[in-house]
Amino acid sequence: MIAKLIAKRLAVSVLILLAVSVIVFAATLLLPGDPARAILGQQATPERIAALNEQMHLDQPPVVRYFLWLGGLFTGDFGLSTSANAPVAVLLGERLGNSLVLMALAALISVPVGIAVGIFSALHRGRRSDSAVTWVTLALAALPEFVIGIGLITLFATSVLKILPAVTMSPPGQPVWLIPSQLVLPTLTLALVVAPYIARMMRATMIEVLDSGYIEMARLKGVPERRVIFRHALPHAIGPVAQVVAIQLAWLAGGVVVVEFLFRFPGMGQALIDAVNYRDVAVVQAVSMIVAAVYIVVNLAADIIGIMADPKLRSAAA
Amino acid sequence: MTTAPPAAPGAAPAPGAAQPAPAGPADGADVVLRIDDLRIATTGDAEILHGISLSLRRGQLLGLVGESGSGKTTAGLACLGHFRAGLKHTGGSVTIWPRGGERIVVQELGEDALRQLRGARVAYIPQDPALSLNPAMRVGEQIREVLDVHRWGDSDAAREARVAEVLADVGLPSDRDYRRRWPHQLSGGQQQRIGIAMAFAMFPDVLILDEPTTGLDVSTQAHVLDTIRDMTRRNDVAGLYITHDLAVVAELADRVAVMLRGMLVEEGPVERVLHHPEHDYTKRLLEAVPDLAGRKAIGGDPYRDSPARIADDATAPPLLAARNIRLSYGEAQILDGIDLTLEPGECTMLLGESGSGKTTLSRCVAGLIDDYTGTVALESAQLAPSTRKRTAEQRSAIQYVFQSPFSSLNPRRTIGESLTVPLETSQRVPKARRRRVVEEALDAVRLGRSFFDRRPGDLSGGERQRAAIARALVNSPRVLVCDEVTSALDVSVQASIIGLLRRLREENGLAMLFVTHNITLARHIADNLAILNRGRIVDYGPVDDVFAHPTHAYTKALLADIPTL
Amino acid sequence: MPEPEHRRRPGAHRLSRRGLLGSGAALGSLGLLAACSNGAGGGEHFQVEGPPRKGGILRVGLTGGSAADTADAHSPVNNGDIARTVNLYDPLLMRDDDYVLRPRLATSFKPNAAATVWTATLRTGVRFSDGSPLEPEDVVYTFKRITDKKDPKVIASGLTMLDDVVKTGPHTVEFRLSEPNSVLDDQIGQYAGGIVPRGYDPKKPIGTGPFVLESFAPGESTVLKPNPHYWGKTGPFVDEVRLLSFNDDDAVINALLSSQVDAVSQIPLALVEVIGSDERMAILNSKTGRWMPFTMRVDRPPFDDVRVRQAFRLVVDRQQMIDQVLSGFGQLGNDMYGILDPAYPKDIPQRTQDIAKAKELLAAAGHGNGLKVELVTAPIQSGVVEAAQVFAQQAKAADIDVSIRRVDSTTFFGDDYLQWDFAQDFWNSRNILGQTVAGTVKDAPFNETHWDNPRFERLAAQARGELDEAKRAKLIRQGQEMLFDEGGYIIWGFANQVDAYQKYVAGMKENATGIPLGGYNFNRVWIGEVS
Amino acid sequence: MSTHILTSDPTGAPPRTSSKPPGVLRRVWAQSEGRVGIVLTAVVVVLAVFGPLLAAPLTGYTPYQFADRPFAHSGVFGTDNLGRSVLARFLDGGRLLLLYSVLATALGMVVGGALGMLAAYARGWLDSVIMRLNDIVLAIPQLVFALLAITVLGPKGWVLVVVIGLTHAPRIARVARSATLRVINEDYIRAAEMYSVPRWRIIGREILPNIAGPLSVEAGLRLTYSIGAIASLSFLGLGMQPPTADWGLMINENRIALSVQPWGVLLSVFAIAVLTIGTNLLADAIARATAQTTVEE
Repeated sequence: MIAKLIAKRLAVSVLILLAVSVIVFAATLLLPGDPARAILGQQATPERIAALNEQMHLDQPPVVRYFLWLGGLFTGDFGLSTSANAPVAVLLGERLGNSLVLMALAALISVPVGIAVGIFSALHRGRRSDSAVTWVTLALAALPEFVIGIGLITLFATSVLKILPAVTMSPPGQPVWLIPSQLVLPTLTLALVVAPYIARMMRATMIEVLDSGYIEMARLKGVPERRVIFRHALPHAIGPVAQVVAIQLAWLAGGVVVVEFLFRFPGMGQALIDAVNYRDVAVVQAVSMIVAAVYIVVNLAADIIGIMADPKLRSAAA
Repeated sequence: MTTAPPAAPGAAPAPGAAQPAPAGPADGADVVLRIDDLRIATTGDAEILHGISLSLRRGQLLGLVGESGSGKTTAGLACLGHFRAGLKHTGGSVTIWPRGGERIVVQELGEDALRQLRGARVAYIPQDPALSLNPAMRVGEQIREVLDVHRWGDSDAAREARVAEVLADVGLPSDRDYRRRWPHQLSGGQQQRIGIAMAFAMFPDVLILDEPTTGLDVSTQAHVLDTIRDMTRRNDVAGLYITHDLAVVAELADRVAVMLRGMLVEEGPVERVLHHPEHDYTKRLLEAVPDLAGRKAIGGDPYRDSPARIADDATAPPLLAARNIRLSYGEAQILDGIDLTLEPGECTMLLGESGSGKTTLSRCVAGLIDDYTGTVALESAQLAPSTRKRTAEQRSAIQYVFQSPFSSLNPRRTIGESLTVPLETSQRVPKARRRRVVEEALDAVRLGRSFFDRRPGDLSGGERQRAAIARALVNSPRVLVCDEVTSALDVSVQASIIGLLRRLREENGLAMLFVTHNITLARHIADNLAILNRGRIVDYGPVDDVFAHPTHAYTKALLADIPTL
Repeated sequence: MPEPEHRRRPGAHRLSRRGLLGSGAALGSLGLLAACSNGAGGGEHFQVEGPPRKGGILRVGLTGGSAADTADAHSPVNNGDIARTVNLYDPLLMRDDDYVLRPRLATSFKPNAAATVWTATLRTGVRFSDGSPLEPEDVVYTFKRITDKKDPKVIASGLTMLDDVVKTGPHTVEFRLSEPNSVLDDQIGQYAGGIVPRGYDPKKPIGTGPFVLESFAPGESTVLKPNPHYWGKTGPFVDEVRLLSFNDDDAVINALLSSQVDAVSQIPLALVEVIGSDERMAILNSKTGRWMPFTMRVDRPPFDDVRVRQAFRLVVDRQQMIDQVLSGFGQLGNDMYGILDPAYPKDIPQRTQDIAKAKELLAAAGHGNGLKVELVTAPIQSGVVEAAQVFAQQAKAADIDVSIRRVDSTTFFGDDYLQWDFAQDFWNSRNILGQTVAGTVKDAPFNETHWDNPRFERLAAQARGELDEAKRAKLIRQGQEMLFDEGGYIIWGFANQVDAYQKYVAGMKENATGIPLGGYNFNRVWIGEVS
Repeated sequence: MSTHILTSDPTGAPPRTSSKPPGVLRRVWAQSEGRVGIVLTAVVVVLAVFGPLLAAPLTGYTPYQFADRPFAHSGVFGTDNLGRSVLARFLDGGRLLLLYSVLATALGMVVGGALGMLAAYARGWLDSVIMRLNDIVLAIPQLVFALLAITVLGPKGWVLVVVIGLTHAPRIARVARSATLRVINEDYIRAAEMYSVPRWRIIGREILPNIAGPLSVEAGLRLTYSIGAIASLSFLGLGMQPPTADWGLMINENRIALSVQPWGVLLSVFAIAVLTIGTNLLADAIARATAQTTVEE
């Protein structure tokens, strides 16, 4: 049954991704500008446009083009970037790596911190430390990422302390992480955006769990408080927290755009903005699909974790 | 006993000990726990326990009875030194004399000592086992945990053996497979027995049982009660049995204490209190408890049979007739060929446990569920399954009253607005007169017109249920379907609602389908009794006939298991 | 797919002349500025006088690079492409720091009397970087490649009258024209007109420039090494030049301030003073002929009425434009282009703001109750969108309601490019006739104002056929006067090129061509020693 | 983020009169979060609404006039990238942001709320269709959607409102749906069904008032995000367009000189921060105030 459940979720995910691919493809069709003309520039003679259109299957009806494109996706062929004159995969490869490093670092910091702060807050419910956490997380959760980023830049790079670089310098050809100091502020910005949500969700979940009958029962059995929290309460928070972590990770995939723009970070987000500006349709499509895929995969992972964490579903499999 | 009881810090002269002890082991060597003038208040300083004093004796069960909000659970939890969020201890003490140990004053214990007390010396059996067992832990482990945290025995094997033993004691399989089950894989009765096993695992001195059988079916309840009685005797513990059900107390307890709004109004041996109550409240309470024999006159006048019994004129179609009603969801056959008739002015009790299909059936009749097969006919007219497809007249003729008065009225709208809704859709009365009709209905349910502009939040449960009944009355129905209308209410409120329904029947000649799980109400309201079991009617006939000659094993067991005063 | 070098981002070809100034990206933030200006090294002094010192590596930070970067001699698009072209190749002629055409691979370039045939005499003893000698056939090949009908290169638009290029002797080449052109020297004296050997392969570029291509990673870095066969007398002095491509101004300035690079091209004008106040840094401020005009289509209402055009020109406070948009780094414009051209009529009185007159003209044109126009702008060059805003504000005084429509660069250079009624553009230093051919004759490839005036046309043709400089200047002046009176351009100023470099870098000179860092002439640059 | 994160723990029994709507405001004000939230929001709203009137009198310059060279330090907060008074532009820069955010939120609430309630009420295939569509829209990254829409349609006010509103709609629909599901099994809904009350009236009269709590929390949250999203788009250069004075755009225009002339950025950052914190605190306070008022147990 558990396998069936997961299989079903997987199937739904694939369907959603397919639907997203249709929408993304259709949306990019609407972008003003003619790809062949864009590629050829002034050399756009009718014959050359026709030839290129044929090569790029632009003479085919959109439906056929969609399936050709979709087929390409499955084989890892994201098409050709019109502005970079290279396969999208080559163009995005390094940038995707940079973005992933940034996101992974942010997740690595925000998830444990968020969970720890949430638990701490729930355990100190109603006390001053809890209300302090509540205020701080509420405030941070409200702030747009660029506001947090500029705040950090002002604090650590330009005005108060001048200890960290405000922008990514990325000497050409070098991976960004070779200068770790330039990762600090972008990572911190993302972490500060994400962690409050995780903390708040963790707190809310823990409080709900701590209010439940079985926690009261465990305490009335004389179970030590540590064990109450870690053995009785925490397992029940896994599912909901996995959900919110998934949402936040998915957000990272999209939210990284603004942060990359702010810190001039050579990642996928920058590539997306450039691609939209240059009408580089293949890149826009690829980035959209990557972000959507990340969203779907992390949500799927959260669902699976939720299913695995639920003994009712888990035992039903046995 | 292998564990020493926790060293009581209160052994040294302490505030609790300094007071003149009103009673102690000296008075009766068998007193195990004594509550002295216990006071508990909310953190907002509203006192909710006004000085309770009680003693528990070894091998005896004390029934602590009271209606909801009387503070009985709060008092019970105080025996474990536990106060729920928003409550605090403001005075008095709980003292425990464990076997072979020093006296313990619960209020003087530190966090650690308290923890060692709980589950070991004082055990707690909660009301709802489904909520109190950790759904993410195997049941064996949950019992084992008690032994683990209190360091029982000297080896894992010994503890495992004890788990098996105590499981066997409560009548559950003790094999490894069973211990490895998850709570959701157990029935409600089994879950509660796990709770009992957990409580007895450490051979406690005191047992606090907080409505442990509420929510269980009559027969399951009987089994669990047997187990509790047996275990209490066998282990020679002192028990505090918290309940609202006087009949259970009569069956189980040695002594009974009655609570009212945070005060103890009466305490004494069961026999004396239940049969010769001294306090007015106890008397009223006892009067409100329905009895199977129907000798009492709960909610006012004794029940008189309605003029119309099961029709002997077979030619005239019955007022309401359900024929061969079947309904299944997937594999589950919820209703399996139900035939039921109702004559004008007649009341039929549809009795069944949770899951028997009784609510489903009553909703089929009311048109709230429309995917059944079979027919529902009002007089000669066959009714459309869905209420929306029925005519306004048909809709008006059958009115349905919901179980929970807390849910059946829109909290955002005034009583008057909610009660006008049926009139709006039936168009029976012109707009200008609607308020008057609603006010009359409010009068009829003895609420009064002043309730027209109030909201459900301002009303008590009983008042809300009256308002809900009034809503059913505004269209002058011919059949009233009452779905467990009293089960969410305290026994005294239940009595008044029963009284009201009875009067309404007499005044308006209403026919009634009274759906309930409580067989003791039968003789107080119904002419006929239909016993529903797993989607089938297993016994059907005049109440007296069914009581006197139950045909189905289920009915027989039901009648045998029902606790009585 | 077509061969890779043909694929370009939208409008690539048109962008080429814009490439000088790097990408059209908006200005970035100056994050590290304050942080690094306090850094170490500020107090050191360097020996940058006296004879050039050999050795060292010059690291140059550039913006605007992309995966489409090229080392093709004839297709430079962006800043980095130009730096590569200038240092790998030589044209026949090239403008020097003072914007004077100087011989490079041609020792002379002379027209016949009718200006229909130009003869180039090639420098002797010049070798390509592969050691082969420069021969007339290479020049013929080069211009065939440039003017290839199927794939015309950047400067081809100025060479439409070029019929044939033929070898006429061991060191001479004739350029035969279909119509007179007295300024062909200006057309071929461009960095994008570098001479390449026969069989040139842009993937393995061979040229006569001071440097050879050691390695090239598009969008990332370029390494140049001295050309062992270099014919020139100056340099190169450094052992290596590295062109490093940064994402944006921010990153490149931070790289400069943290000494990751030695020189950067084009710094935001608003920050010149701040960067200049860092004692480690030197500023290279070059007056150029670069202009960012407003373009009014003279064939479309309301600008088809000359009075409206005149009114619009009169509402502009040119000094304020230069102050607000260029932070003061610029020269006043007088609605005529080609300020560096010797023939530029400097004596025509400077037009100044005159709101009353503007209102009068508008009223006369039937817009007495004010006028509402849409100005299309795009971040095609830093300062363009800003200029639009300043203009909109200034025009308010004359009851002209300018609504600014900002589009992105791609849209701007898209199908509607050159068709906008009222828009902006930018051009680099050009001589007047060259600019005229490019933008203000009927069939000019970039006739954005749709200027179509028979008399002007005649004047331009005459000037192109006139070899006498004085006479030509007179014709040019007449044409310029027409533009001054009736033209569709509002030319409010000429922007300076401002670069920055570390003070230990020697040999940087102000250069009027608008090509950054002293025209990218890295052969004369050397690294000074700590003194 | 869904509501329940911000919903505070339901401790303590609700007061008996809690069903009366006016109580909500009072209970919001009774919390320190609510008070601070109301005050912060009010301060910025007042600034945004009346600031434009004050700009010229206070600074001597309109938001579009040139006061000095770019990034000069003259005046209280110096000049911006074009030499205009930062203070004047700051005072003028909040109105559109606020207006568009409110409109976008309203649009999202109407569309999302209607879809969510409809899905929960209709159940069955309509529910499945609506929620699957929801999932699909949710999987399309918000910013990508905004980028594409703005590129296709241009950075006009209504485009911003529609794009932000529509990207909020699926999230609001989820909240509305789950809130509706929580009340849909209440017997008063069944009672209305039984009395054959028209379905639209059941949604409007029985369901809507009873999910007003979660919906108003969601509205507060979405307003917070709308402000952030529109400011972010302006910050990216895709939202408000020059020469408009707008906080997000000011950050975009002036951040180049953050270390030299920080006010052009910091004033706007500060105002946006105060506003979003204010609305978020308010949303949280509403959550606490309405957490217990749905249906009493």
